[in-house]
Amino acid sequence: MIDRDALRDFYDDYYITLDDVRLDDWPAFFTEDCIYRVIPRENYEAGYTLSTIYAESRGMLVDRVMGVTRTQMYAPRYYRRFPGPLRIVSRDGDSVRTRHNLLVVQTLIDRKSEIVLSAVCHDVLVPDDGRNRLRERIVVFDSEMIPNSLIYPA
Amino acid sequence: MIDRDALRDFYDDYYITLDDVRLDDWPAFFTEDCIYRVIPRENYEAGYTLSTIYAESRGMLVDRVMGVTRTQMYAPRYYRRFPGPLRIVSRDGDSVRTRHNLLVVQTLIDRKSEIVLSAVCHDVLVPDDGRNRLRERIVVFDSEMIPNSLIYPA
Amino acid sequence: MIDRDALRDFYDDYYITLDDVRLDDWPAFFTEDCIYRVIPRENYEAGYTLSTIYAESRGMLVDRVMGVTRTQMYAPRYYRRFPGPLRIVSRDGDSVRTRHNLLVVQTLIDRKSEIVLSAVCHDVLVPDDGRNRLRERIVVFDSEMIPNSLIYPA
Amino acid sequence: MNKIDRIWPSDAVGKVPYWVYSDPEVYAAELERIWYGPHWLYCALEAEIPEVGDFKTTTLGERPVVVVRSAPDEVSVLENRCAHRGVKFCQARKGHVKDLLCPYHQWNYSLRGDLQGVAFRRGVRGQGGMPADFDPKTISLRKLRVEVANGVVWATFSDETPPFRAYLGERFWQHYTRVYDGRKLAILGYNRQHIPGNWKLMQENIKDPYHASLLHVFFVTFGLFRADQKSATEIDPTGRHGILISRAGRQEINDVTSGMRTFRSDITLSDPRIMDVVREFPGEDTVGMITVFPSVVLQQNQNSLSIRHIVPTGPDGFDFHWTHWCYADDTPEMRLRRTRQANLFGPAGFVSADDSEIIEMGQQGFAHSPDEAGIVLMGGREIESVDHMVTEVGIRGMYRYWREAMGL
Amino acid sequence: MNKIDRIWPSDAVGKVPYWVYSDPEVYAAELERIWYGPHWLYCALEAEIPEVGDFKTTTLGERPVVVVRSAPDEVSVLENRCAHRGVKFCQARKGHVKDLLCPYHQWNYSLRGDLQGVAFRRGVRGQGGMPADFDPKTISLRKLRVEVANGVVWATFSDETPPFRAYLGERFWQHYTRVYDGRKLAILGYNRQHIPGNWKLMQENIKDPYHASLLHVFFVTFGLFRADQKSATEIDPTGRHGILISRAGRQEINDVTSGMRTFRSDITLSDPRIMDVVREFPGEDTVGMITVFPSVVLQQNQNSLSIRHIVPTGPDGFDFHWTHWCYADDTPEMRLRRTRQANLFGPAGFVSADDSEIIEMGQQGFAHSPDEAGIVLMGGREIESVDHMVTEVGIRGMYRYWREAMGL
Amino acid sequence: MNKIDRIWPSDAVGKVPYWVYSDPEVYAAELERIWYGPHWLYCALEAEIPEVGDFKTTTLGERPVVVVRSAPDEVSVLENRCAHRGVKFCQARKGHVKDLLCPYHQWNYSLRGDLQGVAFRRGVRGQGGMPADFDPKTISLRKLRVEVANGVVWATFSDETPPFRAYLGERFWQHYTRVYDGRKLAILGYNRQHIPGNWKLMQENIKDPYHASLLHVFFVTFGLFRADQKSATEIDPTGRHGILISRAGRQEINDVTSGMRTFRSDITLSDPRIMDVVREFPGEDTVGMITVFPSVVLQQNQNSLSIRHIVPTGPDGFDFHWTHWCYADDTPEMRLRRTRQANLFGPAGFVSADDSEIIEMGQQGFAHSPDEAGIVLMGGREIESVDHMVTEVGIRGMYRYWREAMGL
Ligand code: FES
Ligand code: FES
Ligand code: FES
Ligand SMILES: [Fe+3]
Ligand SMILES: [Fe+3]
Ligand SMILES: [Fe+3]
Repeated sequence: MIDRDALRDFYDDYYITLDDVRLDDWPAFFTEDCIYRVIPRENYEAGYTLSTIYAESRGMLVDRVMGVTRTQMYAPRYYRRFPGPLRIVSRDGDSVRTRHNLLVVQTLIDRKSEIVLSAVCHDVLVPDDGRNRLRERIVVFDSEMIPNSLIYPA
Repeated sequence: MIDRDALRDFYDDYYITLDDVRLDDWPAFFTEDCIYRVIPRENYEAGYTLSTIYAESRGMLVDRVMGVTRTQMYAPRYYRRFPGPLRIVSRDGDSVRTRHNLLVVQTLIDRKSEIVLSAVCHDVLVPDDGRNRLRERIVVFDSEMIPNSLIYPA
Repeated sequence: MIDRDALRDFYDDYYITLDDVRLDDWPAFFTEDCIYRVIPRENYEAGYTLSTIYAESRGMLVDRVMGVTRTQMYAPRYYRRFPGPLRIVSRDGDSVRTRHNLLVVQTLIDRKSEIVLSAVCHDVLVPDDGRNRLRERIVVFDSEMIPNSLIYPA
Repeated sequence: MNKIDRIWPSDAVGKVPYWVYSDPEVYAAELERIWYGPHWLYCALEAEIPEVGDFKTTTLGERPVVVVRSAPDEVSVLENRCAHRGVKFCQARKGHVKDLLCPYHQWNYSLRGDLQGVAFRRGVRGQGGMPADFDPKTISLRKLRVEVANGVVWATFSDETPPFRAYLGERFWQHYTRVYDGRKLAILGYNRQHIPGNWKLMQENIKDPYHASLLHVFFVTFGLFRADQKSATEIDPTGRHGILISRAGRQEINDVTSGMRTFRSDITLSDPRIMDVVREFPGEDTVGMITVFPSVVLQQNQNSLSIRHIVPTGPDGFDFHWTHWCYADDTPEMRLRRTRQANLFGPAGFVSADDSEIIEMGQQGFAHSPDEAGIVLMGGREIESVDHMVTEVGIRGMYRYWREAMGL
Repeated sequence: MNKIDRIWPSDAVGKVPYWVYSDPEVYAAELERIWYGPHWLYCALEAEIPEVGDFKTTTLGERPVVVVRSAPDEVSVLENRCAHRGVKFCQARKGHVKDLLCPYHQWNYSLRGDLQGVAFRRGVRGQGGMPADFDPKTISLRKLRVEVANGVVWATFSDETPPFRAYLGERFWQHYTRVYDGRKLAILGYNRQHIPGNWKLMQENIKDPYHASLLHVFFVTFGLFRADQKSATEIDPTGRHGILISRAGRQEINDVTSGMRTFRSDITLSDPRIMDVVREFPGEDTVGMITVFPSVVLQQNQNSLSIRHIVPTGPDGFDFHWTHWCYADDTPEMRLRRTRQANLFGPAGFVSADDSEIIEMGQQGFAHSPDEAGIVLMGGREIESVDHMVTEVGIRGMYRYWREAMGL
Repeated sequence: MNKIDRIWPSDAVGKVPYWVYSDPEVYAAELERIWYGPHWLYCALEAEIPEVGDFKTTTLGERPVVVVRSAPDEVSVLENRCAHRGVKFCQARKGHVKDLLCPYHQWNYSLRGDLQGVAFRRGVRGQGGMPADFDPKTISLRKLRVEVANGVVWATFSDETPPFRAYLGERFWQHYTRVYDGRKLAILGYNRQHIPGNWKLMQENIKDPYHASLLHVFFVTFGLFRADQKSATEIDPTGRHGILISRAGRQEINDVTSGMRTFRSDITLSDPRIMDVVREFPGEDTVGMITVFPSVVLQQNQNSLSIRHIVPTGPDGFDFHWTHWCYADDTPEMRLRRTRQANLFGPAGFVSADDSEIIEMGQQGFAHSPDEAGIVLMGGREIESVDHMVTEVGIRGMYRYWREAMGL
């Protein structure tokens, strides 16, 4: 069973990896057959499937990283993530469903820091060959009007 | 005695209930004879009693919910709450006095997310027929100029 | 050894002391021979030593407080600090290296609350005659363009 | 100032063009002709500065000022702008000082704003200093004309403004003194909000009893302010000031309420203490909402007393500062009652939040249609006081005066 | 409106001066002459408002409107501005109503925007009310002309606008109906972003196939849209509308790709399902990107279908609303395919994020050099459709039309 | 550009009208006539771009530029605006490149800004391409005139600007070379802050020694910069440049300090290492603060060396970029000393924060009183260098020059 300490350590690793932009290490936080989406609250509540970022496998997360690091063109920026308290929603066998809020603050060159996402994360973690991984992560963001682009994952 | 785990669970429930706008469930987090206020830091530090939201009983919280859901007119919006680390200030018998910071981020249609309240919460919790409840909650907010209206509770 | 509970209590004290502007109590959170810096991420990553605030001893922190309280002239303002989850990075003897994100929100008279710093803190704590203290604290902030002045410490 | 080339609609009384709310030239002219013109502007309550040397900072129009008790029976209102190089030298909201000191070069002013000290005026060790023709006696902070009326401090930038009592007119002086009757006042506290709409929309809102019975479910349902109740809508002879008077009723279904979408017979209060109103003023009236043009709303609603100060920040927004007060000799019960009733007002008020929201929605609606016009025909085209609330006369009156003042 | 004193460069076709993107006077004139002029503006998909009473709010130019199904076969587009005092009465994005009610004074409108109820029109107990000459029948919300074309709702503020099919022109009507072929549509979801650049930069971007082969590594590498592929760049006779047509190729090294900095032969997809494209439209073409001047981009890229709505917010920015849709009778597999391919588009799109970033970088580059000009000579100075993508003809066409429309 | 109808006060030398700080027309004219006119603007330190291909981006006035080492002994300053369609193609603060490439269509420039590659210029497979009359040799990024003076890179938009040494004048060239003496420099790091006040207020602040003895308790108390010390206030013949020179004293009570409100005899440093100053420049002077009009402040204060770069962002604000530096051959102790002393400066500086705050307070004070004027009579009306600091001559000099340059 994934206990609170394991969850704490998992999310510490997860967010530090992203804050430090070690994107190549990011897909390993997910299972091979994971579901990952960053979706506007508007779509989520209406039952629309369209997501701002959508992946059906770890491979697609690898491709997302490839895009950010190899194919996309964008102005340099910093993202910093401020997760809220973690709620354990339920357990099913050895998987655990969690929920927490997430504030993502971005800073562009010569600009003041600003909120890029105000969101809630609905996750499912499972033990997966020797470590804990996300089998599902749905980041539902309130933000109605994204300040131009969303470059890095949440 | 209300231990740390109980406090954690209490606040997780409290904030999830508000973030999910399940307002009808909100008053039950308070005792029948509770004190609830959302007050500008300016008033709080000057010893002025005037509060932006003020309630002397659970009934008044029920009436506040009635106002928000039945009588008030306002533009649709999302609030999301980001509580800081919880400090146990003191214990008195079975009651516990806590303190934590609270950032409330709002999002209106077609607008970027913005800070609506930057505040500190001074709470008193007590066991009250079978569950823990707030006997007192004072939300002291720094925010000097509220972006128009304050609709949902903190 | 400084365990998690001790760390939690330490940072609760630390941030409450600053949020409540009890600046005279602040230097005591550091060892006599501490290193304290608030430094732009740009400098930190380039290996530049220049810091926005720099101190090599508790005495210099005392002098910083003297400056803020006795010599400097500035408009009144509130700072409120929102630390993220605490990561224990490593232990070395009885010292512990930690890391956490920090969002500092400021409010000036008649203005809306705004982000003044979005940062990550790299700290080293040690037991020091009877209590825990910071031997080192490096606050690396993303914020590329500070909204005028940085008055209070982080 | 650039010339304003805007035409008023042909139905001069019945219509208000939307450019009055959004045109930057019009706004610039309003600052000059209205805010800095012959009008009294709200500054403070005396209770905020009881002792000599007590001060408060605030903003009149867009200009920062210091309101300071300069003598036991004297309040001075001074522009918060150093005579040397213009620094807004006083940054605190409130405080107590012996003199007014600018931090930049320590020019020093008396509490009346007279320059009394210029650092290094005579130079240092024979070097530098101010020239011979520099005469401190000719220099001071800009002083505004001030009147204190029953505990309220008013100021004006203009020499032509009539005395405050004449500015209100006899009839409104009576309304004013019904609540501001000379008793000592005390502060209950403040609320501050930025409302993203033109400042006049707030004046209109409180001159418009028509909306109260329709927008405010809370008022209507609990009979605090409703069209079927005895009421009056008065304006002063110029049309710039107004008052809404009303007498509370009950949550009853009658010929009027039965037709109201906003009347909810099924709503009840779980804790009715918020409705625990006591009569404290002469007469039967329970509500008296006065708008003193252009800067303020004087609220007496049941036992809740406040002054709502308008600080324009551009054509499309204003800061709104609420000062809730009580009488110095109020019992603790009465203070609690006023504090409790304040839940109806302010940025989270059961009633006032409707208004701040509707003002934003108004600006959103017409900001991009400046050449269209709103209709203010409720109650006809008359511009005179009436003994009911089914009228927009207060708005018609304000714009008749506004056009005079603006020369438009 | 102030007169615009700007001179177009002598190379009238080959250059576009940067003041078109930053001059506030020019922007104000664009709102009047283009957005509120004789042009059809995108409003909604019928699928968003299937039932009578269903509504959606949106913004045309800078003006808020309500798009409502007013009858089984009728959609009304009404300014979201109450006829009484201008309130943007409808605040929800979507909903269902019986009538349109303004909360301020409860003026009530039919779904067609006709005023059908004025609270207290006859007064209350004989007091107040509207004057005799007040005729509700003469009052309504401002109604826009509406056309529904194969599931898409269009509206215009002008009476001179030709019928929608004529507005597109026959050729573009064919392009339009290739995808909007009359089948029922369904909503997949929305993306919304604010892009800090002039609105025309987005029109240019989608009229500019030249950049696609160079900026978009993803397109180029995986052969979704590349200069060596069969393609066409068409414009309508006026030059205001455009379409980019292309036929997907493969990740192959050839005479063209070998010279492309952006071609990466070493990149592969770990999960290639995003490239699992099925042919669903007549012909070989895999991409058809239509720009309908001025308000919208109609995207058909592989199996990803979206409408990208431009809402200008000033000379230097616009809100960009993406509505991804599918056919109502799509299989679950097809919906999933479209959802998956949407990763290429939107604020986080593998391809579209390049464009939103480049637009911001454009505004940053020329905002402070209004008197300099950009060069649009790729493909020469001709302004006619061509069967390749090595051209800037779409941009030349748009500005030829823009100058006509603006009288500049 | 619109004509500016502003009148200068009759006391032409002794007063500065507040409209110079807030009028948008004046600001627009300043950009043209001052920032883009015959003046040298600070760009970079050579130490930031040591190798050929090293670049740094910055902003001159409001225009983005790239500062790049284009040859071992050559630095090019190029507008960061692609010649094709204006994109700010270089987004990184610093980096190393072989050529300058715009991502939109991959137009490619040499490090000197010459266009050397146009993608698809000859078309693709015989289709498209640039017309015959398109001559890349006539196209380049806009190149600025550049001078490198003892490790500092300067640029100007104008051809009329005299050579840098002449621009400074002989006397100021001596001041300049006292610190920038040809030794190799190295970077200590950066600070960046946005100051919400007009850009000229920063120039004034550093041309105004009068305030230093009064505002800065830290300076005064510890004798770093105080009116009783040997000092000088010099200006160049035009009046646009200035320098404050001073010789540190001690924390002593004397005839002058005894009269200073800001002198605190009771304050001591717990860790005085911040005051561990070593003499490193010829002569006794411990402070030399040079203002090079309009863009920069060159700081030598004790052992702390920095260049403070002003980037105006409108009439009411500017970005302020601090580059702290040291000599390449400094010992580790010296670098530490400079890093330590930097606590006095920057957004959190014991001294500089006073200045950034006072500038904001100035803008707040006079922004809404454009027709009032500040007084600059300290030291009389003379406009010539003096050997003390009890004067505002530097400000008088700057405005005499400013009026010439602005034609006002
Ligand atoms: S600005 Fe006030 S003393 Fe100089
Ligand atoms: S503004 Fe709509 S009913 Fe009055
Ligand atoms: S804009 Fe730079 S290459 Fe086209
Ligand atoms: Fe109201
Ligand atoms: Fe593109
Ligand atoms: Fe200074």
